[in-house]
Amino acid sequence: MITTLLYSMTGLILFAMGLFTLIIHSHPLRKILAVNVMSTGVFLILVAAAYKPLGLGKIDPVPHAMVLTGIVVSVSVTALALLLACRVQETSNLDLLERRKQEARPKESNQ
Amino acid sequence: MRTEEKIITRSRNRHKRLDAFQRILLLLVICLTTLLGSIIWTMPENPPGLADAVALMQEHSGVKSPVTAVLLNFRGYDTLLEVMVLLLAVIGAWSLAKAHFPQQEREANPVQMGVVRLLVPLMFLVAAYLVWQGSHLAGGAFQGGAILGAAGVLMLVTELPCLRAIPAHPLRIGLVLGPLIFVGVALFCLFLTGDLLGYPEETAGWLILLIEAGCAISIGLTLASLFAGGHPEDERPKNQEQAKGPCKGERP
Amino acid sequence: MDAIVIYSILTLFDITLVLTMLWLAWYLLSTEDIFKAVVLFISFGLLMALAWVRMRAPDVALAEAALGAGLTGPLFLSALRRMNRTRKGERRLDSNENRGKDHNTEQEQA
Amino acid sequence: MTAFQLAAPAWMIVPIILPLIAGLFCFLFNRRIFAIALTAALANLLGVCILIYQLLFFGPMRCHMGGWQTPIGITLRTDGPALLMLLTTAITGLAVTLYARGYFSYRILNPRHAARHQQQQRYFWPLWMLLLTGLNGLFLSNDIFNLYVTLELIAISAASLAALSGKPASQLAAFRYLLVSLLGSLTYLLGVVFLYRSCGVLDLDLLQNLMQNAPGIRAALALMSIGLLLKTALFPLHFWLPPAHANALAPVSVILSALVVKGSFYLLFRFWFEVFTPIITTSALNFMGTLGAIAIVWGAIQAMRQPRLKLMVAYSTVSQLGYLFIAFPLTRIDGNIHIWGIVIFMAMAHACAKSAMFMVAGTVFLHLGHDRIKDLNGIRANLPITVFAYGIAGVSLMGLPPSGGFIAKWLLLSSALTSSQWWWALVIIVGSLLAMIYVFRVMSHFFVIPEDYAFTKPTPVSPLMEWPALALALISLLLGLAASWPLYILAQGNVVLAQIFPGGLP
Repeated sequence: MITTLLYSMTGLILFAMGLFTLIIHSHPLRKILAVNVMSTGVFLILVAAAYKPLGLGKIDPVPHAMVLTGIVVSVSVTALALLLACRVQETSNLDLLERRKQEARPKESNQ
Repeated sequence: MRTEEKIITRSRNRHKRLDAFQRILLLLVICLTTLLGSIIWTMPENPPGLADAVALMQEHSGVKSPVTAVLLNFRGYDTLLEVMVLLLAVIGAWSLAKAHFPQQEREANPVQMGVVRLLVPLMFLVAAYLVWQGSHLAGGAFQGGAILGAAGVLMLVTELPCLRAIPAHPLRIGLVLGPLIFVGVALFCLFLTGDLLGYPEETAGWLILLIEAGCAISIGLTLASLFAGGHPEDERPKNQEQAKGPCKGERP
Repeated sequence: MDAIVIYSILTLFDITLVLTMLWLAWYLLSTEDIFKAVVLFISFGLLMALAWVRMRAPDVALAEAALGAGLTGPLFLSALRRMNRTRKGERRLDSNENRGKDHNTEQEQA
Repeated sequence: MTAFQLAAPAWMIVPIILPLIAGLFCFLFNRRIFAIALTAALANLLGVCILIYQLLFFGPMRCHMGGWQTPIGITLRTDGPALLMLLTTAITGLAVTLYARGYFSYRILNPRHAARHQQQQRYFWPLWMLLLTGLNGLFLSNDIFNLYVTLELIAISAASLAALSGKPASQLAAFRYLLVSLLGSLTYLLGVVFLYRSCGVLDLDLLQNLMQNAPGIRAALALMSIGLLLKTALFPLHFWLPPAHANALAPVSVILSALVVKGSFYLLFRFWFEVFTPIITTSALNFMGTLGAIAIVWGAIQAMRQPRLKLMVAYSTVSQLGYLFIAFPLTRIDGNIHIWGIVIFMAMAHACAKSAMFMVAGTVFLHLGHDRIKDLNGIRANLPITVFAYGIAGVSLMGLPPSGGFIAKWLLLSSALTSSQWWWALVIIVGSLLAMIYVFRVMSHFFVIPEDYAFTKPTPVSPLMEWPALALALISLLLGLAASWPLYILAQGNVVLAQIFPGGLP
């Protein structure tokens, strides 16, 4: 059972590392990377629990199905989050530019 | 922009030293990990599971691979909702921005074109094979769909001119094809057996294959659309041509 | 005897794999360069696929290999490129070359 | 055709599958989207009514998806609390559907941004229908992993909806909202993993039987609770809520504030008071109560200080969510009698009143082009129905009789006093007073007409924007008069309540 334990602990450490990075770093891409690492950690714990060495009984397929579901969900969420991060940057840059323009000619600005 | 710039430079030149908040956080995270780790350590050696229950019902599921049986038969409802999650991601992405294509036509790199010509048909074949073998070995709709999606990404990276002109409506049909087939089969089963997704035992294998094929196509398109990063060019309200309001995401 | 040898080789493999994964994860999460982090993330995904194979989960391994390396990586890379392009575009806009074109900032109702 | 008898459990899938199909069609078609969505919302309400009828005449039910029994299959189930939440969702959802129609058509009339507004409307409908699917699935599901999938469904659609307005502030808020939701889902999933390793099953009924005080299960409960608290925005974890709710489009704010936070709260509450009850300690309950109390006061103070109407309403959500948590410590001594009644009442009243408030805020914003509270003077002259709706919804938020909010707070107060925990009663009263201040602060601006006020010709606001708000406000007001009816539904199949009131509630 050393294998299960080893991989479970790895998953846990990955989760913790992702959590720490998610909170302290400000760059959006790094935050998304951190979430991905976290989710990988969770999946690893789940699959490690189902592991049985060859010849020592059946492998539980339910966690595998759950992880498969989870991976696909995490990819789609990652894609959406990345797009949103890009939009945040694009719109906020343009917004700042617009605001500076308005500051430059305050008389004409009308909310 | 100054503040943005500052934030960026600050994150660039981040020193290795941590400030007080980060230290406390680090301590907390380490404590949490240790606690959870010790709990995992003390857990029973052979965790209980559903392996036997699944094995018992395997022969009634219509497929030989246990993972596919769980995914599309025993817990098919989960998978139905999950296919909807994928579709939702595309709807969300389309609502955010327009797909990015370079303005001027670019002559495709011959090497790239060669790679695409060689690889894309091969990937289609592999995807079809993965969907087919999903009933008895590793593979299935998600893996096949992922390969299809990768093929789509390859074509998008090459910036094939034909991709620019893909009309929105057929693309939308392709995106909802898998979910529609899934829901259709589920309701069909409801009529036949009185249970949502309660396949009749003798046709279960074929129905699952049908769902998998449809979902693989939709998942492939979904992933490629997500990579394209926005809605297609002509996704614009029909009767408002005179109001040439710029679409969001349009950039000079 | 044979079983013990195989067992210890496997355990050795496990430990190497796990340590590499942890090191990679730490490196990709702490490196300054985002591009490097993304590339490391792709290789991390490939190692994960190896780990899934080791856990006797071939379905998951296939999905991880195709999605993790084939899709998540390019997604991150294209997002990174788009962000860098925005920053450049902003500079261009800043020098008032394209004043007429920044139309999607008009204040909107609600 | 066993599936179509009225007693068949297969009716349970109607509130899930109908919005799902409607969402697909809304995405597929270009025209008649509103007709599809409205049909789905109406049919959803009808389906929920059938389920309530079933509950009253045949008792709580289980529906096994695909015909597979519990250890390997997924089970849906109906009971009193779930159905009341479904009913609230269906009624609020119908009103939001109508309101959104009026809102978008009004905005499309403005020729300057017609294309953009049309595009927003184009994507609003499929996202909203799929969000409804997720919510209904959450209330009905009886399987912890399936609940994770519904949580993801809700998270993605809610974040996309929050980003729909396209303004920079809303995009940033939506990004943060998405990340927080993801973090919450992942923490929840880690809890599921611990639970599956300890118990080996995913069904809530089976888990309830296997419940024991093992470290793995305690860790699972803690992780799942943290994940759900993050999504419910209880006090220290509420930082993401006000920007996300206040910067979204008005119909979206309604959905997020009235329905989405209730979903994760309902789940949390069900875990604590149904599944994991044997291992819950009094100190944990007190901890939740304390956080709730801080949330009440803090949210109300923040709401009083906000310069904008929508931000005020958003902070009021933070405050009102606190009342749901203050119910936690009152249960042990009270023997679980009132608790479901209190919480469901509070959730229903808040959902109706808060949606009315956000609708009012949206209408005012469209009408004036801003929602700065100090410049709202005299709006009563132009939007009388809307202002009336605001007043009634405010009554419910303050907890004055005969509103639903009053009944919930009265139940809370009485259990606090009978269990001699007077300090919670104090918090409830202080919270109500603070709510009174922030509601009246806006109201005074509505009614005071300054002397030099120029009466402009009122721009016609679609009746679809005014009447749904009024209807919801009236429902939240009349909920107090019809209080026995929801409590009667709640008593069905609830063993404790059924013993206390054998013939239904007086």
